Amino acid sequence: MVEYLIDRVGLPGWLAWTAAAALAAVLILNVIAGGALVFIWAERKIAARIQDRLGPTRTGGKFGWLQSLADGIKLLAKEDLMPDGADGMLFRLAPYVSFCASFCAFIALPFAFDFVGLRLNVAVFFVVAVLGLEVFGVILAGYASASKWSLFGSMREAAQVVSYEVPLGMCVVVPVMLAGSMDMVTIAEKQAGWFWNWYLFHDPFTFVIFWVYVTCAVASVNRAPFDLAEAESELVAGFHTEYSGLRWSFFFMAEYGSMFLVSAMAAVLFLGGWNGPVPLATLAGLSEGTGDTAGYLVRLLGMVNLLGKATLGVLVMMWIRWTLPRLRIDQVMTTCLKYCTPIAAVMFAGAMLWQLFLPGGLVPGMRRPAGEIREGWLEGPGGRAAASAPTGSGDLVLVPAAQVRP
Amino acid sequence: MQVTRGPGFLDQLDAALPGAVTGRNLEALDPWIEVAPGRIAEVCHWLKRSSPVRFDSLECITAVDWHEPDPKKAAKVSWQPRIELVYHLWSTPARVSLVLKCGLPRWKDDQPGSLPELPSVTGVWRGADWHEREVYDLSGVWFTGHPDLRRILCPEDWEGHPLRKDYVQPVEYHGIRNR
Amino acid sequence: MIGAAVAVASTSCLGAVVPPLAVLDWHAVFFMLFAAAACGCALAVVLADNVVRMAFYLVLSLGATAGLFFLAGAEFVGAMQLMIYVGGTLVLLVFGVMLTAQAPFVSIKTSAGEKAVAGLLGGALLTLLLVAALSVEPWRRPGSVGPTEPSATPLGMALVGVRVDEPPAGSPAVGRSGYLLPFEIISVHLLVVLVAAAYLARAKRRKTPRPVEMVASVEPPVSVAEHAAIGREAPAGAPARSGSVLVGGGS
Amino acid sequence: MASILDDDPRIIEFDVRTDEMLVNMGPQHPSTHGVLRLVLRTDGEIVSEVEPHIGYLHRCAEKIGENLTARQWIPYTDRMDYLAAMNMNLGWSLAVEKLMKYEVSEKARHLRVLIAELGRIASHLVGMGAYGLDLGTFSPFLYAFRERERILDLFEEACGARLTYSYITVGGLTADLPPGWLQRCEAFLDQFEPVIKEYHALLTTNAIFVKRTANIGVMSREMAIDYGCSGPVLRGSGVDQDLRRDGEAIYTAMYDGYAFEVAVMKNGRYPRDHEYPPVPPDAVIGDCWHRFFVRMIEVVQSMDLVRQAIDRYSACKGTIGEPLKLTEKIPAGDAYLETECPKGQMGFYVVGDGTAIPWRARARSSSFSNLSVTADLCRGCLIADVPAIVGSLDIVMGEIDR
Repeated sequence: MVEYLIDRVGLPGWLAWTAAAALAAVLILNVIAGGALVFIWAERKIAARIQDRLGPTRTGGKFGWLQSLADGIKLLAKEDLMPDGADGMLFRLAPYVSFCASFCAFIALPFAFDFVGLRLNVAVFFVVAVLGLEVFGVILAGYASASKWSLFGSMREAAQVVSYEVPLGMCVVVPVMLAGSMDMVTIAEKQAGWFWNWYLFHDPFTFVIFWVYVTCAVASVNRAPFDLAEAESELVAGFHTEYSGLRWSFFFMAEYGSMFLVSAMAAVLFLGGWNGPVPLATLAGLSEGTGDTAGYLVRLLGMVNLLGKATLGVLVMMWIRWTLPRLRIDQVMTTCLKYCTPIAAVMFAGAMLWQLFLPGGLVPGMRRPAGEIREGWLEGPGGRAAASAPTGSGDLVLVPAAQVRP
Repeated sequence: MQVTRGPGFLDQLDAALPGAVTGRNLEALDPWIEVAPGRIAEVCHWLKRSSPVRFDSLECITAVDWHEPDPKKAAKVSWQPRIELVYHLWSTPARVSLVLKCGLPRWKDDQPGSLPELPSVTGVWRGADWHEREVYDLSGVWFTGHPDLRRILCPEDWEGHPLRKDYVQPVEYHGIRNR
Repeated sequence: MIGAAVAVASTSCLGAVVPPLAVLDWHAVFFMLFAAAACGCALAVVLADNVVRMAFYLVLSLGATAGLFFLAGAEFVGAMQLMIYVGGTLVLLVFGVMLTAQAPFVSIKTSAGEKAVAGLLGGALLTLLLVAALSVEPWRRPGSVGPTEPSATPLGMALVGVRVDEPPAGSPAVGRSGYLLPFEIISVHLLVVLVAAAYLARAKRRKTPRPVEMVASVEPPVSVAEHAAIGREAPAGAPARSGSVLVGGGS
Repeated sequence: MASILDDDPRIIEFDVRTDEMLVNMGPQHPSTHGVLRLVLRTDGEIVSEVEPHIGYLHRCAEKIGENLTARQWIPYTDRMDYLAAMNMNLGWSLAVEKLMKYEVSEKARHLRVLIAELGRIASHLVGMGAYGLDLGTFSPFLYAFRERERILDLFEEACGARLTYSYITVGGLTADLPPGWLQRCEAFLDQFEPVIKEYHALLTTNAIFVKRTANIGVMSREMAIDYGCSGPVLRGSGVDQDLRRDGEAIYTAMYDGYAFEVAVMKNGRYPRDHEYPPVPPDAVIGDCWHRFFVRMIEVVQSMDLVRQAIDRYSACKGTIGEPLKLTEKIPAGDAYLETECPKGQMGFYVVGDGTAIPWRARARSSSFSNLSVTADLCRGCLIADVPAIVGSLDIVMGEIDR
């Protein structure tokens, strides 16, 4: 796009870059923020249906589809309260810390082939790291509110999120290991084709670890049954007890942003990313890699695929929330440290061994050869790493240290 | 079911704690025995631990204020002015109930304002704790030996004991007009 | 902490070469932005009184440093910086502050003498770093560092024993298994540290003392003499109201 | 002597000591069921001491009772346990009737059983739904209210009110049932019966629910009796006592000829337990789970009683009789009567002096006694267990504070 702006429109380089970056930023921000509004509406409707109610029906005509907007206006009009003993600066900043962390992570999230804000070669790691920052806003909020309930909420959040990062990281590493890359675009690309190419169905271990990932993801974004930080029956409202109006809604947006993010992560890491269950485009002879209109259309289809999968994930989280009671804090920690972490570790080892001994899977020919799509930086003929790869085959493979040692 | 074991049971009580039981009415709707105020805790302890029918549960403590504030009417009443404490006991194994009554002077040493005293039965039934606090709060009876006797339903700085017949509602409480 | 902050600030200042505004280079703009944020917040860490605010500024400072890493193409290091320092260390720090929040520790006042010593130390460190940095020949000219390459995969490879640095023939490094040994040593070391920390945190404590429950059926019969005592004094079975039911009581 | 405590699994041995904190749970708190205030002394997440403070809903009901005639006080009993106001009306009416040695007609007796048992279902539905709320699941609450609404509709048809009925009164009931009511009641029961399975799926047998309630807040039978607990709280501890069977003659006579089994675990089994999900292995008698489960069983038991009452009531000819005049004099003397209300044994004590106005009207509230256990039950538990324990006692502040 930058090239297009420079070549066709004739903008100077810096302006072209600025315009392109601004466009991408505006797109991501608005899609996610708009998405959060839609999800809030969806949550209300789904909760209502699960509970045998109707939910919003009036605002905006049918289905109350403007309810979130009306809520937003109401929140804008609300008085912005701050407790007397609160640490003013931190109290005001905390929601934005959470919000920024949650939304920042979308930079590295690919929505389709090449539809990515910034293609990082450590995208998976980046997303997990940035998502971990969200907790900081919550902790600050809890501390700065000068309320004991808030403090409890944020202590729980800190303990919980820091703990759950361990199994979550292990779950995330498995697709990384299978793909041989931390680049989310590459990981998704490697699952192209029919749905059995998805890492979910790669081997029994990945199938199990996907569910561990789901558990940890729900826990790390503080959704029921792990929503201890805001457990309303125990801690009034947890860390956001003292928040009102717009500031409170920023926490809310951050929560929905994170929900969407971990769902999209699940889609990319385990569910084939933007590749549908049936490779329609490939069957029709189209490729997403081309720069022409057809290529764009295929990518657009891929984006719909990914958004659909991510939305499904969010809906499942809502379903869980309105069905299950809440766990207790020690049970949450037990789930993490006694179940999720060991299971993830064993599954990680299992997936590794499977990859070593059965790289083709049980049914030969069903899986595409692993090296077909390599990391982008290896593809170029002049790539330094490619030339220096120890096996000389142009593909980096694991070489046991014993073989290197004379 | 009520205590129907007749005098035998009460004789045992008399024998164990002579002089503690000062009266009885076994023909009333709820048969009751009257206990000397100072010995209520002993009697309760016996009833719970040593009696053939173990009254292991205290259901209720009620204070009835027999007092007529209107002097004209007071001249005509047939009863003695007093505070009557009524203990309703229940025996879970035998499924029978028993009522203890205890007459107390309305004020200790006839000094208005100083509460009449009576031993606490919290050592016998732990459930008595709150019941005694309630009686103290609303009817103004001091239970000696209660671990934490303070108001329970009214605010801690409330004045007077509302269920006394001569209770006068304060005009205002912390700037809030009551009447 | 002050020393660390100054060190962070000085590293961030390193090589902040201001380009002429005519050629607006976004890279440089972001560099300056992040560097200024890192330095400013590092200073704020030094000057703030409140521990949690310090932690917050440190988050910003370290986050900005991570941004610098990203700008330099060291994405892996940047993400590491975010995950370990911002997401891990500082969260634990604030967590610790909240758990043990007591007024004297939340607010830290530095005396003038401490400030002078810290300034001296920090200044010395800064000078040392600046001298060291400026002595590196290629760093003196802007733009002399070549285009960056993705860093994660070679890094990972190196850690599991693959040589990616192509040692020249005849060098003693040929045939050695890269950074595998140091990596393993550090891993085991960290494990030892974790186990030790867990062990140290386990102060031996007895169980919560609880008042004895009064169980009617198993209590021995009480004599008549004891009857008289009941009700006159605090009942033995009832829980004491204050103090004694509190948890703990030292190890 | 303290052997049951030594290996008490609720006592958590913890290592890192944090600052003690005093936290006010309530009187404005989502899970304190109204205006209960609990002062918690916490060490991190562990509650070392709980002190309940009550009285925020005190309305001097007993003092008011000394200034009104016996029937005039009926609306005030409504406002005690406002979730089961019918049962409160019944308790006071029976106590006054006991003092007056009055006996209601046969038809009124069956109608009272019918209404009281419907009231019990309505109350247990709230107790069950709100307990889910205490444990963080919202949906069962609304399911419970959906069913409760239908009971309230029936009550509304019968007496015109949905919350504070004053329907059962001294000397009978204020009105007979409207035509078609029994059919609608049966229709409700038919619709409600299969729904109970859903509650069992969402709560009773739900793994998280069991984890949160089993072996939490264990109350020994001695402790329950010692504190004067009653109702499902007492039966949850394994004490076989239900005043509908064991109470005073005037009350048990009401249930003469009705077949029901007391919902209590005997020899490790609940009555008719093949109809209910099995008791989870973690649950021990006297814990929150059993208290909850007893309520669930009582809902079915009450439905059964309602069906029996419908049969008997429709077989009765004649009228339900005439309630006493508002200014009817009550004899001198005193009478105390406890009835089995949904929350426990509600006792009313009435002292008459020969005038129409009782000399003393006293309400012994079951929740009052049940709540007084909190301090002992919650010692050493986690913060999240406090709502779980208080919720399992199923208290109503209107009844406690009166």
